[in-house]
Amino acid sequence: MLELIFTALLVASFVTLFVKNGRVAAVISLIASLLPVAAIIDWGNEFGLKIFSFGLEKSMDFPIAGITMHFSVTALAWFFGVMIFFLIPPIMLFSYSFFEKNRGFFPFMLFLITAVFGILLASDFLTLFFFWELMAASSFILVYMGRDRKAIISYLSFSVLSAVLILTGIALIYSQNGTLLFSNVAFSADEVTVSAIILMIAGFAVKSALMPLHAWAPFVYSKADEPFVAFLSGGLSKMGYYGMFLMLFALPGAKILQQYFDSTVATYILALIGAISAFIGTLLAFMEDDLRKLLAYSSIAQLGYIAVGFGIGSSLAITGALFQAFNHAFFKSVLFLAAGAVAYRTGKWKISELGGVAYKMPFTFMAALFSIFALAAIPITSGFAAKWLLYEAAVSNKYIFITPIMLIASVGAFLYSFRILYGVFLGENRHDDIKEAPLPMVAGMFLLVMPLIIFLIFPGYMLDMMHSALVNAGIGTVSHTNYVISTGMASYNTIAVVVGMMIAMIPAFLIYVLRKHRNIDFKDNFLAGEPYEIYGHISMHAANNFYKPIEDVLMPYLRRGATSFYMALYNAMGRVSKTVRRIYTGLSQDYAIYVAVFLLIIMGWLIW
Amino acid sequence: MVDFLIKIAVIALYTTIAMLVGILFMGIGRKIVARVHNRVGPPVYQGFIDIAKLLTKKTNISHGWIYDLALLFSLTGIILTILFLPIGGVKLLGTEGDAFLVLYLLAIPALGFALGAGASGNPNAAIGVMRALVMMLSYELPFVITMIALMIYYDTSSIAQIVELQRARWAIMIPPFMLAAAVADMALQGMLMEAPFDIPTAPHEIASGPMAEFGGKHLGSLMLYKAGTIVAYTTLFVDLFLGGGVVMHDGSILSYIVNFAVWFLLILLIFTLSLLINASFPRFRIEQAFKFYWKYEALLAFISLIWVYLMVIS
Amino acid sequence: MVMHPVLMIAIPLLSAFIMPLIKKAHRYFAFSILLLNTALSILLFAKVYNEGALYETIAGFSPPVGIYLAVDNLSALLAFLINIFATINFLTSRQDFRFSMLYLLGVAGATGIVLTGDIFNMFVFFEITAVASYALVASKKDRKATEGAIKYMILGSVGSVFMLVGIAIIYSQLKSLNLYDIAARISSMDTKMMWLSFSFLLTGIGVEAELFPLNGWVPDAYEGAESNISSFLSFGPSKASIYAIARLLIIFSMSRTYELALYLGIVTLLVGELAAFTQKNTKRMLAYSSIGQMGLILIAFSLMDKTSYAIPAAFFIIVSHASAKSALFLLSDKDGFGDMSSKYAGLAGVLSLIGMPPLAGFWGKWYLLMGVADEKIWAVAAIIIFSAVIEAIYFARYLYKNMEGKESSRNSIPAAVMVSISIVMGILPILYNMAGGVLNA
Amino acid sequence: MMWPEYVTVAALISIGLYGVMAKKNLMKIFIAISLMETGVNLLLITIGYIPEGTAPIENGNFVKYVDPLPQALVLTAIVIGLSVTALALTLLIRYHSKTGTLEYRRGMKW
Amino acid sequence: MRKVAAIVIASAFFAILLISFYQIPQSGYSGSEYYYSNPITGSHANESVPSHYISGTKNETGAVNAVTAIVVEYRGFDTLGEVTVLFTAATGVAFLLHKGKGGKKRAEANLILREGSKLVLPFILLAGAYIFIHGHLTPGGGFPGGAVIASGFLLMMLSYPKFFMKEKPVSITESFAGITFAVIGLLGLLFASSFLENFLPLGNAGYLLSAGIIPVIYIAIGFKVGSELSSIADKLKEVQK
Repeated sequence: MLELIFTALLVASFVTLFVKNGRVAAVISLIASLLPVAAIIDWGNEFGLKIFSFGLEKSMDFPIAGITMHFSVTALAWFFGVMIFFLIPPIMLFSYSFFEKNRGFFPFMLFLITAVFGILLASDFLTLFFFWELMAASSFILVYMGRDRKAIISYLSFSVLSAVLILTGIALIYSQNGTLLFSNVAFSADEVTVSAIILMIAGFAVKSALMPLHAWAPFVYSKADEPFVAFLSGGLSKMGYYGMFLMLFALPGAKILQQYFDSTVATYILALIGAISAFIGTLLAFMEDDLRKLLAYSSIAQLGYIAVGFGIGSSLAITGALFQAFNHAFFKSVLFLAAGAVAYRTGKWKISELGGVAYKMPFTFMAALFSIFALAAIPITSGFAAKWLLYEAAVSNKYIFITPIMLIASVGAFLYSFRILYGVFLGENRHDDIKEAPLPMVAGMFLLVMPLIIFLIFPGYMLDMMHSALVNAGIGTVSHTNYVISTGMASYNTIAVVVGMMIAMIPAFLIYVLRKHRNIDFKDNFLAGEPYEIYGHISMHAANNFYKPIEDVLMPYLRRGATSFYMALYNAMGRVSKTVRRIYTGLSQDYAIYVAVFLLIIMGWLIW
Repeated sequence: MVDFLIKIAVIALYTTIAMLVGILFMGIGRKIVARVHNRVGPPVYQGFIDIAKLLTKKTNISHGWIYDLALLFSLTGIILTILFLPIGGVKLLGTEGDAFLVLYLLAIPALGFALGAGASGNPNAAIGVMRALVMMLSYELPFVITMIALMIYYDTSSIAQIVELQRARWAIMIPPFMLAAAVADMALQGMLMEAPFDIPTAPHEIASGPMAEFGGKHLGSLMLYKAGTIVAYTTLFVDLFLGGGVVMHDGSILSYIVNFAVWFLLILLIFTLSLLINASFPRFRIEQAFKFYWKYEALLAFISLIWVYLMVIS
Repeated sequence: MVMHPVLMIAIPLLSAFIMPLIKKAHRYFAFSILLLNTALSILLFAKVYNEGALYETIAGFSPPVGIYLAVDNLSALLAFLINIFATINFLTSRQDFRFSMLYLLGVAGATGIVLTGDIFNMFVFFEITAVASYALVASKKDRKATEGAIKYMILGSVGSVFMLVGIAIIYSQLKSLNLYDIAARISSMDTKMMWLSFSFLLTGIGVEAELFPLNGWVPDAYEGAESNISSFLSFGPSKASIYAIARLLIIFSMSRTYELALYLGIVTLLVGELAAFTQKNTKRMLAYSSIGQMGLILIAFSLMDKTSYAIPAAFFIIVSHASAKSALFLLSDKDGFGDMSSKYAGLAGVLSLIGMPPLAGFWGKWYLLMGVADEKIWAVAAIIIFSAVIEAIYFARYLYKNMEGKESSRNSIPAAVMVSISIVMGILPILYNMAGGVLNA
Repeated sequence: MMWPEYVTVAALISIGLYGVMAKKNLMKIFIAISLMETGVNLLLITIGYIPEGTAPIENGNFVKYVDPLPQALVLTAIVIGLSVTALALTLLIRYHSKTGTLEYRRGMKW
Repeated sequence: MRKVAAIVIASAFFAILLISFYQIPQSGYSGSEYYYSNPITGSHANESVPSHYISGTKNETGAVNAVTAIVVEYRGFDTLGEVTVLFTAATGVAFLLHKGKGGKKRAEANLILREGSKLVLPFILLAGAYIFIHGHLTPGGGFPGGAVIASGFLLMMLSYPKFFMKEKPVSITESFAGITFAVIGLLGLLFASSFLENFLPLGNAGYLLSAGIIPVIYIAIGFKVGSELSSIADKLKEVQK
């Protein structure tokens, strides 16, 4: 039954490979992408999402001759599956009208889904790594279609880096334990295991764009097709954290690290890295003019919080981290899709060139607005609950460096949120000729907004969903009801907030309705009734270099970043390679000399 | 059910009082500044007059529903914030949320305000909003650090809890928190947009920035929002450092009145302080303000934080 | 059934002799012969896999006296690989009948190197392959091709002389030329002479096997030759000779030889990858990268005595390199992937070389790092990681450069087929078991 | 130990090697290579030789034969060397017709 | 600079080679340390390989010339390869050189040379034929014989500038010779047990019609070498301008 899902996905991907028409391919892949969703829903009966069941088996051993691949679904995998697979059908719906022609997005997307499904189900390292590489390969091909030099080079090299790091880690673990099954692997606090854990976490961190290893993200996010980028940022980046969770808590690597260094220094460093990437990512985000790059940096920032949660490692923190991961999966996908929809209509990416789109594309704007609220963690959006948990955890552990950084980073989130809202959607109306995005796109975006609304008032449901995962990993859960989360330090009651908001809204509402008003075009008002044509040449839109002053202050410090470091490394390697190639002088005499000298040398080395 | 209604009533009462106090403070503020400038200045009740006039204006113009969001969000947000702050030791919803919640609630009106300003399509408004947000980024850092210092010291993040724990002595009595309070006060200066930090609404540069396009009921609600912010921020400061002005702990009617009076005096004190600074300083440029907060303020705040941390762990 | 490995050598030679008589249909004739050879190699492998290592005496004299062929799993597999790739590659030949003759002879020689069990016989087959390759490289009839061929020829001749010296020294000590006889009695040899002969032989074979200081000819010959000839070089002679080096290592199975091979492999890997890193000319870049891959294979072989992962690792790297790199060479006659099949070939080839599943390169990487971790040689692991990243970077650049293709390469279909072989090998890790207990001297 | 032969062998090989390493003219380089090959052939013969041995051809009365195997090998080696030389000459003719010289020009590099 | 380095390296080489050759023993080949072991059975023989050749040639192959026996029988596979190398080289030469127009005018050789060469050509060919036919009895064999034949044709080329080998007969000859060799090998596989194995009666050693397939193969080799060498010479002659 499980094989059937895999085969169905693969078959679908091969079918779509030969379908030229994008619509047909979209329909096929939409149907195919519902299969894993069905599987997730079915497994939900065990892990806390009871909808219906058709009795899908939980585990499978798939022997390819010589090697057996072990699959079994765990609570953790299930939770990440909910997070990831529910993204895909809306994205497919979106791409139904995004791609007129099938340029290869659909087949490799389905391939990618297969790979992710395999990763989540894998219960031994070989299977995990096999599907991990499959994921890397197919996502690389999707990036390759973006046809951008930097994106291609950086993505491939970083994928390979992560792959090799992970593989080395796996090999070390294997050499220690002699088994690859998660269930049989038993860590011991020796330097081999510890280095294995660190290597693998570094490898996973690449995929989840943690700060020193994030350099590929801006290029890739800004050049590939939006639906894919939405999935890349929303879904694939979580796979890295799945791996980290696996290493740190499911196979208790965190304990091992703690024993080995007999302090929490290693995990503390992870948390610090997460906080720093949240901070720097935010700063870079609100100085960015390319909408997609902005979203890319904001992804880096938002993903940083998850790392902080894992680094802190208390039940609060991990709950918050998983919650944050879930939210990010959805709102960031919506934002990327909205960007795609805007570009689909206007064909522009630069924020300074856009403006006033909201008047023409109100539904897109609403979807974007809501997910921006979630992104900026405005209270009663589910985004706030996640961040709140993280702050509570950080403060209760007295992390005096990390907490302020996190908080200020999330304040910075307001800045780029407003940048998006004003620069793209509000302000001067520059696009009179466009109309609302096609229905499938809007539908896709609103489907993705739904979960955010659901967990807005009842964060407790979310905590229930991750309950068994946390318990299996031996981490306590946070005490909560459906709408009250209470920690040792304080409690957060969504109902109270909602009721309070109702009350607080009364006067504003009264003022709003009691006094009539009429709508006029802003030009009349601002220009005091003068004809607009006179001022037609001046821009009413102040979106260009929006944060110039603060940019002038900060840029000198941010210029020497990781990316420039990698560029320097790249150039240095280039020089080295040029010098190395000098060996091949093109003179056979020199080559003969090499031969003779080599012979003499190895003779000497062997004999004496 | 009944006590629920009672609670609703108390909430309504306190918010109304708070808003009135805020409007009053606006007048007081203008009076004090005028006196310092050796002018006569408007009467103390000027604020009431302005708001009443604006709200009763016949001609209200709007730029569409996003523009109206400013009205709704700002007023709603600020009232909601006040609900979560203990006023004179009375916790309306104070136990249901904590300092982080308050921080984020304070962002709601700002964001709604910004939305409206953006929708108004006035470049000055956009610039003003930009400055406001940058100011926010600037002053939040030191303020947050001091708040974390308090949280670590009292090992709670709930403001109500912090107020409770200051029964014995106010936080400001404790050496590190003197420093912290000083820092927080400067942050407060920024929050209240008083000089030298009145950059976002710099009337002579950018035509009072975000509010450039507003008029009628929108502007009125924004003034209400301004009044609310004065109360909210000063109250936050008082709750954090001055024990919320709680002096009597027996649940008698008298204690409520006394505490309320003390609270009123304290926030008046804080507000006056910031007004005096405002009246006697020129305006910073935005990047100067940013540097000021992120260099010196943040440094001092951090010193106090480490100090507290050492106190706690020892 | 009677399966004689010698047929795989004799039939191509015979058909090469016949070729001048049937100039008309030479291409079909040669192609059918190659197909027949492939079929034979499959049968041979089946036989060996079922019945264990196979020894065939020639001229009916017991081995040390006469020559004999010794076929084990790995050599059968390699023979299969060489022949099938030769078959596919031959589809792209467009020259006259002499080209087909030389091609057949070259393939026969490479097969002979893999199959034979006699060191002098191996030398002779080396010469057949080498001479055929010189002629083939020069077949492009322009200055670059000639120059590359001449360099190849000079180094190759020097190498063969050294190899002969090594053989002579061994013979002077043991009075025997049979590989396994030598391996059995190597201990009775004076150690100094043993090292001397080893170093001479290593140098001689190393020239063909593209080891680092000996591979000066590689970039020029690969650049000068026709694209299908570069492809032939990269799956034929080089693979056969790296296998010969592996046999050499087993014969002189001393820890120092393995150590030396490890160092050689590392140096070759680093030099190759670094040299490829900034190379603009596609064919040169591919040539340098093949040097790197040979180093990787040698590293794998040099772990033979320590871990059982070494041989599968080497085998899968050989498969991936032979298929993917040859395909890329085939595509390199035009820059740019024009049509679908060349796109597929290029992408899949690069992914295989980088080691992505479900391609053969993945298993190579997997087993190699497993073996390295077994031995806990961190330096090697670090170097492999480093080189993998370098490789990824320049292959990404290669892909980007070839993204926009106006006209499509003539060889795209054969290239696609070659890469598909890598995929097939990749999704059959059963070959791990096959290549498992291989190469027992 | 037969000094003259071995010294000759060593000399031939080293001189040939010197030629390959030092000479500019391709013709000379290939001459040097065939020098080396000659040296190796001599080496093989010398290895096979034993003092006062005769050619290994059976004729009734038994005498001490030299080792026949190296001679067979030398036969092969000679032919191989010959064929390589022939091909080399061909390439040189081609090179000369392309560049008009046999002096080694540095063409492809790096 | 290069020369100095080359001299240094070469002399170092010289030294190394001398040192290594110093170790080579000259105690003949029949010492017990040379006793070989059969890799297939693993059994240890009590003779060395060369002494086996010396003692076994006559009754195993029926030839008296041990070298010939080794070249054609014991290590016949090498010889096949060797012939193939030569064939490859000839093919390569023909493949790489376009057929030129007879080269530049050269002076006619003088009368004596022309007539003389015409006169001695048959005898040269005869001598070559003799050499490779008696390969299993006397020193010599296919390769020397072929070389002699080729030298005859070379003589003709020298004396007659116009003289050139017809391509077709030459290539047919060498093909047939090669085919003969390979086919005999395969016949051995067919009639006897293994490739190149003798399947003809040995006859009694010392006579012309003896030693099974050796003379046949040697004749084939002789034709092959002769035709190939002369064709190579022919090609090289025609191209030069």
